[in-house]
Amino acid sequence: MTPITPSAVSVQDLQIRYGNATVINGLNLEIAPREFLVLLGPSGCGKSTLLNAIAGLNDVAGGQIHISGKNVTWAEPKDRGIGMVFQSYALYPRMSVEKNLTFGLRVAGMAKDEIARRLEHASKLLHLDQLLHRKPAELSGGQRQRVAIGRALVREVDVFLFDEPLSNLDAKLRNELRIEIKKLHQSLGNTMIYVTHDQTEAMTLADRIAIMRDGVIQQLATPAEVYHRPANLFVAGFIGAPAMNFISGQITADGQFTSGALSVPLRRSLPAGPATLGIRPEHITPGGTTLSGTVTVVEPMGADTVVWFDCAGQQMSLRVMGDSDLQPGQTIGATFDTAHASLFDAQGDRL
Amino acid sequence: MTPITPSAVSVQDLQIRYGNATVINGLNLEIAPREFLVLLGPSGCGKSTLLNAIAGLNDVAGGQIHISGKNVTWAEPKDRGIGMVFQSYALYPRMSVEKNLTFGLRVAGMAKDEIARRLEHASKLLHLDQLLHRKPAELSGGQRQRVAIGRALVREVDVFLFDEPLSNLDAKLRNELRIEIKKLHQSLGNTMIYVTHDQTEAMTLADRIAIMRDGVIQQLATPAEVYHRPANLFVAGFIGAPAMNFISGQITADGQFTSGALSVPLRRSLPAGPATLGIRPEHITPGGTTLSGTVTVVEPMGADTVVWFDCAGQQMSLRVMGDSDLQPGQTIGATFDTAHASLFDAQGDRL
Amino acid sequence: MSPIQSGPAPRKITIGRIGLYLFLISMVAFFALPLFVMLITSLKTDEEIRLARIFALPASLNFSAWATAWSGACAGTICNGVQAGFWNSIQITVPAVAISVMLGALNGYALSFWQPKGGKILFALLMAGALVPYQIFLYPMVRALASVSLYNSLPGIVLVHVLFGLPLVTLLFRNYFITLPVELFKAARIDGAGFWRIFFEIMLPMSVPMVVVAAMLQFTGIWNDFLLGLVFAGPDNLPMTVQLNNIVNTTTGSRAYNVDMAATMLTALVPLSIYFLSGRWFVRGIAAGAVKG
Amino acid sequence: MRFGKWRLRAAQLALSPTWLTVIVVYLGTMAWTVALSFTNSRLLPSWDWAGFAQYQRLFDTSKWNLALQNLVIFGVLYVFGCLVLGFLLAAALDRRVRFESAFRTLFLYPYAMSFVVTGLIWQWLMNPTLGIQPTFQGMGWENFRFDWVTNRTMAIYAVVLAGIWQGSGLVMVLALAGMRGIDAEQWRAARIDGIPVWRVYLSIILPQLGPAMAAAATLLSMGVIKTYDLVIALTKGGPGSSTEVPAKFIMDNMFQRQNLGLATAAAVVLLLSVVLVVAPFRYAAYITAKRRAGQL
Amino acid sequence: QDLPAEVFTSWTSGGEALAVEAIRTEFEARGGTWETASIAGFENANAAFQNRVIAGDPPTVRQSVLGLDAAELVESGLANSLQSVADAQNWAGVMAPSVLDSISYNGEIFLAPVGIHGESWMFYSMPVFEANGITAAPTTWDEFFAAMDTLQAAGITPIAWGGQAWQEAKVFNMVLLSQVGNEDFLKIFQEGDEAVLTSDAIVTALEIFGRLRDYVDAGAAGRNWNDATNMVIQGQAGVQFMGDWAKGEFANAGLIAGQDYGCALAPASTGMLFVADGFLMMKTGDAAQDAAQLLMAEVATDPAVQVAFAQAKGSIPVRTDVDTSALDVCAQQAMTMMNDGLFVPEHAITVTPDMVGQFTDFVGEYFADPSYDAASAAEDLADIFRR
Ligand SMILES: Nc1ncnc2c1ncn2[C@@H]1O[C@H](COP(=O)(O)OP(=O)(O)OP(=O)(O)O)[C@@H](O)[C@H]1O
Ligand SMILES: Nc1ncnc2c1ncn2[C@@H]1O[C@H](COP(=O)(O)OP(=O)(O)OP(=O)(O)O)[C@@H](O)[C@H]1O
Ligand SMILES: [Mg+2]
Ligand SMILES: [Mg+2]
Repeated sequence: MTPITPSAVSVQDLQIRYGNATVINGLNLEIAPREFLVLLGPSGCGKSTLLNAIAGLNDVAGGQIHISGKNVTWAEPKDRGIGMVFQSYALYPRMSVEKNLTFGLRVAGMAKDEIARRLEHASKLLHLDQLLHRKPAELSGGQRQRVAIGRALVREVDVFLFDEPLSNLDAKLRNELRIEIKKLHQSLGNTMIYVTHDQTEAMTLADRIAIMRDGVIQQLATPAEVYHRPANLFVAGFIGAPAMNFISGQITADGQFTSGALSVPLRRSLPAGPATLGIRPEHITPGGTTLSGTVTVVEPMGADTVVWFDCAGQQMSLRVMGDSDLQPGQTIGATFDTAHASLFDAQGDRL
Repeated sequence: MTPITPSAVSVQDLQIRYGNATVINGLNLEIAPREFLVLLGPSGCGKSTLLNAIAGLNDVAGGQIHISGKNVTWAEPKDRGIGMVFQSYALYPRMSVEKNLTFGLRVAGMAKDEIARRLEHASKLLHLDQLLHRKPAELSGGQRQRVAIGRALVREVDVFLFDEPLSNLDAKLRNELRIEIKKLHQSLGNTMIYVTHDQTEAMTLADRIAIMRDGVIQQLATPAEVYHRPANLFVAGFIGAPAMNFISGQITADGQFTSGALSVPLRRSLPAGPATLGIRPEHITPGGTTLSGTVTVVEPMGADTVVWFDCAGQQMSLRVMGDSDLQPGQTIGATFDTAHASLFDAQGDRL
Repeated sequence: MSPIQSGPAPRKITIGRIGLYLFLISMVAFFALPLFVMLITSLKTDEEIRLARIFALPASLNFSAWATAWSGACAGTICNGVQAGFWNSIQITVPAVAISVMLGALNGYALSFWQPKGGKILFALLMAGALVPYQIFLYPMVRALASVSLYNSLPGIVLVHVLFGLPLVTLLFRNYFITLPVELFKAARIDGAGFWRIFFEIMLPMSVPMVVVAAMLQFTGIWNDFLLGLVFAGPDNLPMTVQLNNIVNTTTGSRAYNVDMAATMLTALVPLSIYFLSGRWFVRGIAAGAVKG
Repeated sequence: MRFGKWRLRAAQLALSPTWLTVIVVYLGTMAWTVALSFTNSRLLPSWDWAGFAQYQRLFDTSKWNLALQNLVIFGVLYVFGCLVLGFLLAAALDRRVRFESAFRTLFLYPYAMSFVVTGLIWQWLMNPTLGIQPTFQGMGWENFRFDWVTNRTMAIYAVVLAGIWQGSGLVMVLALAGMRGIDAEQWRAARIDGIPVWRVYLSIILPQLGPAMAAAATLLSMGVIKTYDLVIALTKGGPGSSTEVPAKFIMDNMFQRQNLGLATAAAVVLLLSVVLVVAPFRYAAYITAKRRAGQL
Repeated sequence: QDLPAEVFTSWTSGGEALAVEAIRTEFEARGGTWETASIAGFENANAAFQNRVIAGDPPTVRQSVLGLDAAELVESGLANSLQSVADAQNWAGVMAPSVLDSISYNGEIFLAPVGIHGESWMFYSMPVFEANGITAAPTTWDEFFAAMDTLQAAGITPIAWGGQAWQEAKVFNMVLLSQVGNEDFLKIFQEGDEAVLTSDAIVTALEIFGRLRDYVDAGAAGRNWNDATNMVIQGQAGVQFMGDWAKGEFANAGLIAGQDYGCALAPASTGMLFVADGFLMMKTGDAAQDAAQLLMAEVATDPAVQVAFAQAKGSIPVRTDVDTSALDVCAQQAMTMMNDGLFVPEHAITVTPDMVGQFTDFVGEYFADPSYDAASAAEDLADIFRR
């Protein structure tokens, strides 16, 4: 089953085992050329495993991997046309930045002037010109990060793989480098597959996000789609900070969602039964009587403020722009916009 | 110079040296009982040094430290009435959770039933009951964190010191535990001094924030005050993500701030001279003609979107609620609210 | 309110600190005493030695025993001291250390990163081999070496040392390499480097600290070896320890303790100076990963 | 099929000398030894089968039983003693003392010395007419006694003492490296908890040095079974047979007493007992490793 | 014709080397080429030598203790016969029968004897004896113990004791010989004669030997023989029982036999115990070396070489027909005894190395353990010979 328009990367029925444990079982994924795909998911869900399989660093127990239309399931990593950036950067500690960047090219026996050209291009682009003779130990975190990207860059390949490249950095640097990577993608136009478990990164960088759990892709869609129309409870809870508020209740035969005193009319008819309503904090506005409770914590974030309140024994959060004069202990009423709410069935799937 | 109402913690003319390098020189700080004070600042500014001095873990070269009215400048750490939570948690790896919590008490020769009482209290409060027999290696990051807090808790002291307790955790857990700590403070009512370089933590947790740079406190005020009325350019740039936008220009004699084509009337008369105007991204709204530029990066965060644009060669950012349909390359105009803008003089101090 | 104190705390000399230094000094005595006795004995004359006062200082500094030990003491009808063995020992030890460290590093690398089939069994057997007394290897090894005409030759004794050094060195390197991030290995694979290239250009340069540790342990072990040198080296390549034995160990002949001590110290000089000169690297190397079991 | 075929072949190729060593040298020799232990070989190997006669004689030989017993006493005390002293030395040097590197070198140098003559020196030092005893007695402590080497019941401890002198420096280096790797924040936490320094070392640091101590114990144990030079130099197995050890027993019977069959039987028994002692440990480690992996 | 010989010995110390030199000079003078391969210490030398045999690369000439030590090599056909040299040189006429016995295997001579060590010596310090009123060396054990008591009372260590099992075994042999006589001594060690082994004389010997413990200082255990000799030289101790090689130590200290120190037979000795070294000629498969071996046997037993060798090593020539005037008084006394047929081979010559080991272990154990009673010890001793 080869795709009709060749994908940059195509993963078919992939199966991966570690010893007896099957970590990925029958995964399919098509990534378009020039796409920025983010693999997002909790720790241990198999993100790195999948990425390593695409890179050719892991044994594949079944299925196929195609890159740029070629079946590379059993090809050597170097022959797959990929570059990879690791969480720990994996810079060669005894080599200078220059040697780190050109090691792969020298191994491949490339001509000297071509190596020099690529080195110059990458080091200009990443502002590494001044650092070429330093050892990795003499670089800051952000600089190491850039060298690691440079090492993928000089390979001039179509597909870049990133495995949590920012997670070792502090918050401020992470924010800065995130934007750098975004710009890099815009200027290079490569296909990028980017693993993270930081959702800000996922939201801001991705063309599409693949949300994984236990080796299975839960949803593969644009960031906005994932955020606003999560495919299931797991995705809904995983994306967004603070997390989406969930209210479990019933769908009644007369087209209402009820939970305790709360009753919300549905905009389309759905089969009756137990269900969960999900509302993001920013879609709840203070005032009104749909929800009511006691404020427990107020978190002023500067640009906005998150207010936590206790609603019929359940912690809920709402977000308002700017500061808020609400105080813990105060009772508040709130209302929400059903247009932005999500409904999930008893299995947790979106209705 | 003893304070009239005894502070929970009072630091007077503190001076700390490492070898020949003076890291802190004449620092003064008064912390009220039950206050939650956050020490915020970039790496290496002396936050940990100050905290360690208060805890008695650093030698003091000059000045005094009083805790609960007693001069403890030369007292042993254990005699200062403090508990401390470390960035790496510093749990004793080969002891069970129970032993970790009670080791200090047992060494002090406390009666068995008193130890048991405190253990029960702390483990209930922190939901550690089920974990008492595990070793730290068998705990998740959040659980370890709670044990580290528990170890401070059982000491039943008035002052808690936290040194970046959340910085080793991933984003999701960090958000959750932040709220836990806030609640803990609300229920215990201890004095807490909390070191971080994460500003979300600082903003949401603090009663007051002390922003440090090179061993000097730049501003000591409530989070709102720090965010909206930063004392100087450093504070303004340090707080807020994305950072405040700065426009350097002139204050003219006729009460205007001008920079290139931009000209903003001032609301009060200020001496003429070079100055910098600061505006937070959320106070810039698209539309209008005060500012104009080309969009470079659009970062949808889910609840809001950050738009970066190039304005007369300077990168500026604005934040809009929800999604935005702006695209990189598009030109936009924007305007801002002078009421929320800050002005700084040539020395960088707030005008 | 307590009296106001300011400025640095008065320096306290605590009981604990005094106890610490007392402990260290008594340990210095314990560790240095044998060396001290060896040194003063080597400087004594025969008459002073006959007085049998081992702690008495020599009446005068008399280095003749050292000269004798180095170049005059007899072993059989040849009176060349330990000097001939010195060169032999160098010729045996240097290649044996170099080869066993290289091979051990290679083993550790192959076992830890490539995890080939049977690797675990190989490692277990190797460790078991390290626990077997040498003596039982002698006859079959002699036979085997004789059959390939390596018996009683320099390459033969070097080979034997390499074979018996492998378990320890492999253990050190395997334990070191498993502490290195696998990403490094993966990155090199993506860069297209193969088995040998990764080893020589990335892993080996990174393991300098461990090379130092392994080389020092091996060097001491091989330099101080007596039995293997005696059996396998052959008359022309006998190491220094065998010559030392010939000087020190006599059944019906008389003994000169001053020469014995001087010869011993001369023999120990090379490993000792290596320890004194590169002790710092040794500690650093061990800290770099030998510790992690 | 994790890696491309020729690459895996490279790994196997790199390991092939070691495979050869293991199969030919270790396994081959062991098989040969086991076979010889069932023969009547005297000076030279002969294939004159004797069944279990050599084993029977071996266990009737009180000297061999004594040697095994001594090996256990020596092994346990030597390894334990080195670990304790090495740990104490490391802890002392960890306390930021002056001249640390001088102390460290001094404590480590015995490891570079061969036993041939250090044994002789220790024999002198512990000799009741030459060494430390008369010196102290001369200084007024008339009742001071330190005559281990000449005392049947104490001689094995004299061997242990000299062994500890040689081996504890290595443990010190390993332990010190381990201590330097421990998070400084644990020290701070302990100070806040008010835990005395010695208690921190005992209850907090020591348990964390497990891997370092295990590495040290492995290195030391490799030496224990081969212990020969030390005993020869120090006591020659005496007084009587009180410091006889298996390696010496094997060596004597092989090269002195023309009793190869008995020597090989002794080697086999020694090997079996080592395996019996080591196997449960390895198995336990294997099981814990599995369990831990399973939990992750 | 080149006659190369690689000579493997464990003679490495000064005096020993000098002795070997005597053979070597003559050997080379007669056209041989000498190559030394010496390893000190019997166990080390054996290890090196046996491994060379295993490898099929034996040295030309191997120093070997006379008697059963070399038996297996001879029986395995690894050695060359010297019968032709012995016949030509008339060894049977010039060597003591006990020596001849111990170089013959199944009636054929395989060893060339090079030197004999008398081992029944009691060396004593003449100044110490004189100072304590002991005028002559004691000749009975009663006299001996009386003399030792005198020394002990004077604060002198009576016996300079080398506390290593091999030394103790030699002392025990001296006591044993004094109790059972030459014939029965040989019966024990050659035949394991049950009657002698169960006789009271054995128990008495063990008792006398055990009594020696009382005259030994605290530092005796593990002591090297030369350190013990040194105690006599220094006047710290009265007597030392040792083989004649101890004379070398006295000589090194500038002491002269019969003037500064005395050499007497151990009390009540009925003969002179001896141990002897010879050259064993290994089969190398090389004709030149075979020829060299014959020359070596000839040279080593040459009368002049014999005297020079004995002089340097402190031993006794293997021939009865040499000029003894150059030898010291002790050696001359021993020669007389040899000519009188009073030489008794020690255990190393008459029993297998395995039994030597067991016997040595036994003596070491017995001496080290004062609670070991003589009767049960006699039983244990007999057991060794019953196996
Ligand atoms: N070499 C291995 N051997 C056995 N199991 C492994 C191995 N590597 C990973 N696993 C298991 O496979 C699963 C997926 O691991 P993977 O590293 O792909 O997770 P991840 O999503 O990258 O997590 P993280 O965010 O923590 O990096 C986990 O359960 C992990 O324990
Ligand atoms: N033990 C020390 N010896 C010498 N200088 C030190 C020591 N500890 C800290 N410093 C220096 O003191 C300054 C303040 O360090 P401190 O650890 O207090 O910073 P910090 O604000 O806690 O930084 P971070 O956010 O990285 O933890 C830094 O410049 C640091 O290099
Ligand atoms: Mg991962
Ligand atoms: Mg800090």
